[in-house]
Amino acid sequence: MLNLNGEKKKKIGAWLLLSMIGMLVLLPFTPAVVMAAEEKAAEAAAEGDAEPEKAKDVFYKGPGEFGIVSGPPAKEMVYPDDYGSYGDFQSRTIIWIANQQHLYFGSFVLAVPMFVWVMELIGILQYGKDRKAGKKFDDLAHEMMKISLTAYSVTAILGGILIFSFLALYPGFFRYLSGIFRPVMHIYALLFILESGVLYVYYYGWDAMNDGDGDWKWSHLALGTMLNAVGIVLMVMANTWVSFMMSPAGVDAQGRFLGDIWKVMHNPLMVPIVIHRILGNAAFGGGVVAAYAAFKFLAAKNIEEKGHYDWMSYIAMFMGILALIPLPFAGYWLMREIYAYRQQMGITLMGGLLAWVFIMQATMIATLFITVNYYLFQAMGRMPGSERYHRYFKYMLAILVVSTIAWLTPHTLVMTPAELKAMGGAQHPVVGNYGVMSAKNTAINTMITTTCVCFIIYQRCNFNVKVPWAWKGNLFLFFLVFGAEANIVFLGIYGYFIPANVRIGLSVPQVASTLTVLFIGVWMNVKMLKGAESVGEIRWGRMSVRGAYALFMLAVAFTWTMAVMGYLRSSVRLHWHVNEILRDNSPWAFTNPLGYAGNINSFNVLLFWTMLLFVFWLSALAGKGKEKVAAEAAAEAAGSAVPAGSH
Amino acid sequence: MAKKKGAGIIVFKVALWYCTILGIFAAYTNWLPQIRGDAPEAAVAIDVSAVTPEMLQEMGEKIIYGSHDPLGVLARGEGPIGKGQCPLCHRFFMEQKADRCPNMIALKTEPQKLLQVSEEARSHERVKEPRYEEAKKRLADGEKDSGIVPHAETGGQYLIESEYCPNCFVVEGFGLKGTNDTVSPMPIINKPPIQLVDTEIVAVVSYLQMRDDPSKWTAKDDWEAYFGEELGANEEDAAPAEEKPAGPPVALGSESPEEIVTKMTCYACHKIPGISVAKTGAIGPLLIEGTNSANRLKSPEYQAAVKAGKAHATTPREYVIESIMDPGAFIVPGFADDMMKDFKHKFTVSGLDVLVDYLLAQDEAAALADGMDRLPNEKEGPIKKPEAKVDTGEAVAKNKSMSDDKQTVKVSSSGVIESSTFIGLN
Amino acid sequence: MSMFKKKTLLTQVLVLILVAPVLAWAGGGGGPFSAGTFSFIKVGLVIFAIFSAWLIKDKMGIPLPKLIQAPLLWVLCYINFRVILQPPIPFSLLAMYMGVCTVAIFLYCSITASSWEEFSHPIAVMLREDHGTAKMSRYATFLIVPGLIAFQTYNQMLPKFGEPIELRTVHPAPPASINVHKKLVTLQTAENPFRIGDDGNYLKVGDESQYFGGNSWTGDVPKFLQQVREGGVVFFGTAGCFYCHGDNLDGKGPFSFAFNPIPANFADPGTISQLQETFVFWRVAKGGPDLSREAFPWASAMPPWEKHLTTNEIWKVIIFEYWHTGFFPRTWG
Amino acid sequence: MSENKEEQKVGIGQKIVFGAIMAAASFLYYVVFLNKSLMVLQNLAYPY
Repeated sequence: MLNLNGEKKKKIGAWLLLSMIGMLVLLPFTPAVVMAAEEKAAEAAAEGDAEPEKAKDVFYKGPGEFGIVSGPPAKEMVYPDDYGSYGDFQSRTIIWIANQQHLYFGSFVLAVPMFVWVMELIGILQYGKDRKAGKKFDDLAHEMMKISLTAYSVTAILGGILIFSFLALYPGFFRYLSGIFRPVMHIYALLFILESGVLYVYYYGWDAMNDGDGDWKWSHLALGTMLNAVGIVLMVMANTWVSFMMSPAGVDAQGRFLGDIWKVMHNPLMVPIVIHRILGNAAFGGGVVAAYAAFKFLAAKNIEEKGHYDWMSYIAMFMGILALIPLPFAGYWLMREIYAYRQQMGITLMGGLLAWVFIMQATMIATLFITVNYYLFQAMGRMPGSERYHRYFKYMLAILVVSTIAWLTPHTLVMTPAELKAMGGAQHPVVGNYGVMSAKNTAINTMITTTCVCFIIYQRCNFNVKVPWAWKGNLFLFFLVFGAEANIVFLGIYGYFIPANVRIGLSVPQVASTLTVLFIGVWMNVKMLKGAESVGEIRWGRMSVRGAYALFMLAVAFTWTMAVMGYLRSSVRLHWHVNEILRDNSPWAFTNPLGYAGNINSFNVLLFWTMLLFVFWLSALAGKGKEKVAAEAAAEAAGSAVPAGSH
Repeated sequence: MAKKKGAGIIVFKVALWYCTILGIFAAYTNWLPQIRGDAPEAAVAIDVSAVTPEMLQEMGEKIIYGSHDPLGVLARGEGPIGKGQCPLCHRFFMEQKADRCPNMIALKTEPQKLLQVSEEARSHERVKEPRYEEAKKRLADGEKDSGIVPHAETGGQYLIESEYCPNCFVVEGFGLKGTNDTVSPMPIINKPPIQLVDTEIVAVVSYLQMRDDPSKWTAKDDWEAYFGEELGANEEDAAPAEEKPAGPPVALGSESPEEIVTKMTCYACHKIPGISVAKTGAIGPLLIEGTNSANRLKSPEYQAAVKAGKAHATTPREYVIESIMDPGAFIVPGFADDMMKDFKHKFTVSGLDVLVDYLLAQDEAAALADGMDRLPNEKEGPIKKPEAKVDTGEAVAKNKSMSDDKQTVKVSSSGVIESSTFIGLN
Repeated sequence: MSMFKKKTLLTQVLVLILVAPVLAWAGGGGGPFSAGTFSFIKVGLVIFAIFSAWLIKDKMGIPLPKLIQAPLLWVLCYINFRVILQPPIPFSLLAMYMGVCTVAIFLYCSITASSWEEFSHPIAVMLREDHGTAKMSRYATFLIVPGLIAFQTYNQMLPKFGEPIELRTVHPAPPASINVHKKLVTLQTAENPFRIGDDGNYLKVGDESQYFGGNSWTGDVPKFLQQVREGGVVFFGTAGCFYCHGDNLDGKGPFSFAFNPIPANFADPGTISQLQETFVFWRVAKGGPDLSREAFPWASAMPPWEKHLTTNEIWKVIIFEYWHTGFFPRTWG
Repeated sequence: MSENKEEQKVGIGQKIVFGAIMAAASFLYYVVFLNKSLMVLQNLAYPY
């Protein structure tokens, strides 16, 4: 293929290619620049003729924030003229399913390149030290990319289906929204083409550009960077539509576009939603890849293959969890921004109509954490030396279960009159204590702390600590964890004795205690493991079947949580298409009850995984011939030492 | 375990596992309490001339709480939150937990002390606060979101203003953090998301005013004084007027006093100068309120009723309104508490205005011109002196037949009814 | 080995002692030491269970396989939530807790390879092996399990006459005013005419605490206690409230068990202490028949006492009830 | 958590002293530093 000999030539070629692609990236923006100039000219011309009508922005409220009206007002939607339907079926449910599927695949295709990028980078860095390990990471990245490639076309197809269902079912709404976003629509389309181009070059150039840790490999990584950059820009643009629907800006109270598309895109909730979604995508992608690897692990014919997929599933799971941990904080931030934008909206979420959804969310998060711990317990089964810690597992499990029970106890109990009579009142004197926020914060922080401890044990379980101050370190860790937990419980109990406004503030030191354990604890542990003596290598491929099933559980929980939170985010608009601008006048303007949402979510998740199975099957077909090679490589890799940096 | 198994059986197993998990999740969501959030009905403009203050109050209650039994809703552990969403932030009952905005509690706990003052009472104080003057100065160019310049003069106008322009005056300590109480957390009520129409806002204010004392109602006048236009005038996209509901007749503002008197059958008991059908009524006092109302207000009997907390009127106009809306508040000496109590359901705001204006315009001269005179049992005595004495016991006719629609009023030479049959009451 | 085991036990007991106050607090719903001995009995039971498990398993050498541990644990959890946790929790909550416990016990049994082996091996043997015991237990299982399912199905199909789940309003909104003995009582503003202090003036709510615990039966007692005494006469004599509401005003009178809902327990901080005196007055005077719509379908068997008592007697008995239970009426101040 | 054989050399007294120091340090860190400062940052009273 590329037969460029000589270091210099290689370098020049690599940089040339890179700069060319860099130019390509800028290409989609040229029409925008041209158009902006045109618009300015048109404005100037208009000014000459007559005073253009000015109107006030709904969100940007500085003294000079008047925009020139440059779009029609939001038409009042009329049923059935502006809506379509297929018989008695809820149109919005069709849109819901189409959206959710597109989003799942979209998230997956955007998340996988992020992983692949990290994996490839680790591979290149490792290559210099340990060729085998480097190749192992590189192969992993390559395999992940292969899955993503098939999923990419499915995403495009689903996007098409989504647009067609919008046109068929919500033509009025779609016309309005596309009218607002007209200035950037073509950029979006062009970026999509660019994304495809970069993706194909990136994937098909993988082997050709693979020279270990040479310049071609770095160029390839740069392509990966670009792929991610384009992907994120694409996601941000798609997100602006959604956040505009929640918190419109850049239009006036009648919904007329005020000429500044940046204000429309940079609406109040755009940044927190984007951050939340990037993290969510990463966690979700980790979950999906872990499930894929777990499936391959189960289906593997020999121990080498098993070892490879065991290792892959661990890495993917770990990356997913890494993204999951900051996710609640991004969620807090989003929630705060929502409160700042419209208090109304925040209250609807937390205390009003949608409050029960948060009970469901609590269930999902409890499931996630218990599953992660259980997986780690199972994963330790393949690590020699972990037997020392087996007897602690049951206590950790007990703590998790007690926390779960406290967290799941609802404040409002469902009961029959006879039960009410037996209980002597609407609140139970004992269990009632667990229905309040104080107990719930304590429970979740305890769960995260326990997970941290579990991970610390996982890190060290096949090593004997050799540093001379090991006993001090151990005592330090003990007091760190014990102190944090004591503090969390103390703050939880203390919360019962103080007024509500102070109690809300207690959650901050509680979370801070948890984070202390997470960061200082893991850091201390890593320090202590320096120069530690290994008890035995990790026996990849020897993980129990239950661990694989735990990974499936994790993946389903991720997908389901995404679905339920999507329902929440979308429902908070209540009866508005575009919040406070475009009212939903269709017969489906109501907010569906949680049970209905649960059914649709389960259906969506099932549909997604069925389609994903098809995707996996396709990629397996494509790779049939190469499988042998891959298996050999995996065999090689499984036999080799796995660097400590991998976990 | 799964060493020698084909991919097919593994796919099947994994699929089974997926379905189990998803089934459990879905079942759990279905098991949790189900709440369906219905879209609020689009605002329907109401023909103000066809609404009574009572109806406005009820409408206001419904807008605020979404129910006519907010305490019941509260006791069920739910939030009584209507379209206006007020109770999310304002506290209307002690049982409620809302402290984001000033509370609206109108309860007196101890007779000696007024611990909780109603919003109605407080509103009058607010416009007098020096901070209100400051706000006026600060916002002389109009508040930036609503464009309104604060200019409320009465408590009622203040209440109206705060709905259209929450930033015009922020109660001390309730502003957004860091704005030094110049920015209110409250949304502008006539704009999305709440988007009440003018009449609905008047209804909410009506509810606040009438909550502890129905005679404090001034909402409509306040609105009209504040905006300097007629309520409902600019709601051109008002829904077509609802079909006239079947039920008791309602006095409308478009009708003449004569028509109202006929419709409400006032003439069965009262004589009213200038009304052709009302020349014979002899159960209630002669309605020359231009003369009577002022006298009655001053009378010791009325003052006693005020002290007893039954009557509340301070002006002749209020007195007349009170006498129609709440006939039991004060009984003219010499008469029995016989007047029907349901007029408050039968008058529209403007219909009442028409009748009250007319009654206040009548005085002794008008009565004389029409050849009418007071009944013998009226304390003031006849306008024309001297007059025949009449047995008061007979004057108070008790004979009320509930079934007959016709009235056969026979009048004796001395003006005493011998038998009278009232229009059927429903 | 035994040294090691002892150490384990010692740690367990130590941890329990440390955790005991927290557990007691969580279990008793009050301060750690004021919650009474009940919580300590519970903690003691837990210690005893662990101790006896250790005794049986490690000291006496009787193996306790996971297959037996699992149902045992499940039953213990069930006993804990169904019997030990008092008052009984509603079924919905019990189902949730037991669901979590079931999952947790399964996770516990499968937490390590060895424990999973220990748990699943007997089952596998039973399903696979072809010798006597395995066969017998297999047949037994295949008889018992479908039998249980059939029984459960039968139970579900049986027509039930249980009460429907209703979120009943225990304290419905009172009317604005009521008419008692031809006198209008405005519930918002009315006050108890017998709430009179030593100086003959109205006694502010809260100030009556000075009379709490006083003996109202001696000759020379303050005015307030005299009213209490007369209220007591109404409670135990004239009206006989105690038949239902109990000698200790705890809703456990001799007739109480005949009623659904049970008579109000005045000693519970959730009843009269949450209500205005006038609310109580309304309930006493008008009884169940005057309850508003939302209080149904769970009406009250309380008779309208205005037909048997004078207004004054009603006010006095209310004074007595608050005095006896030591609660203050709710005020809006 | 102590599985290291070398640890046996460390005397129990030494351990107790270090443990006490660590306990005090963790108390100071969590209660005095973390709780107090974070509550103060939020303008909330935190009475002990």
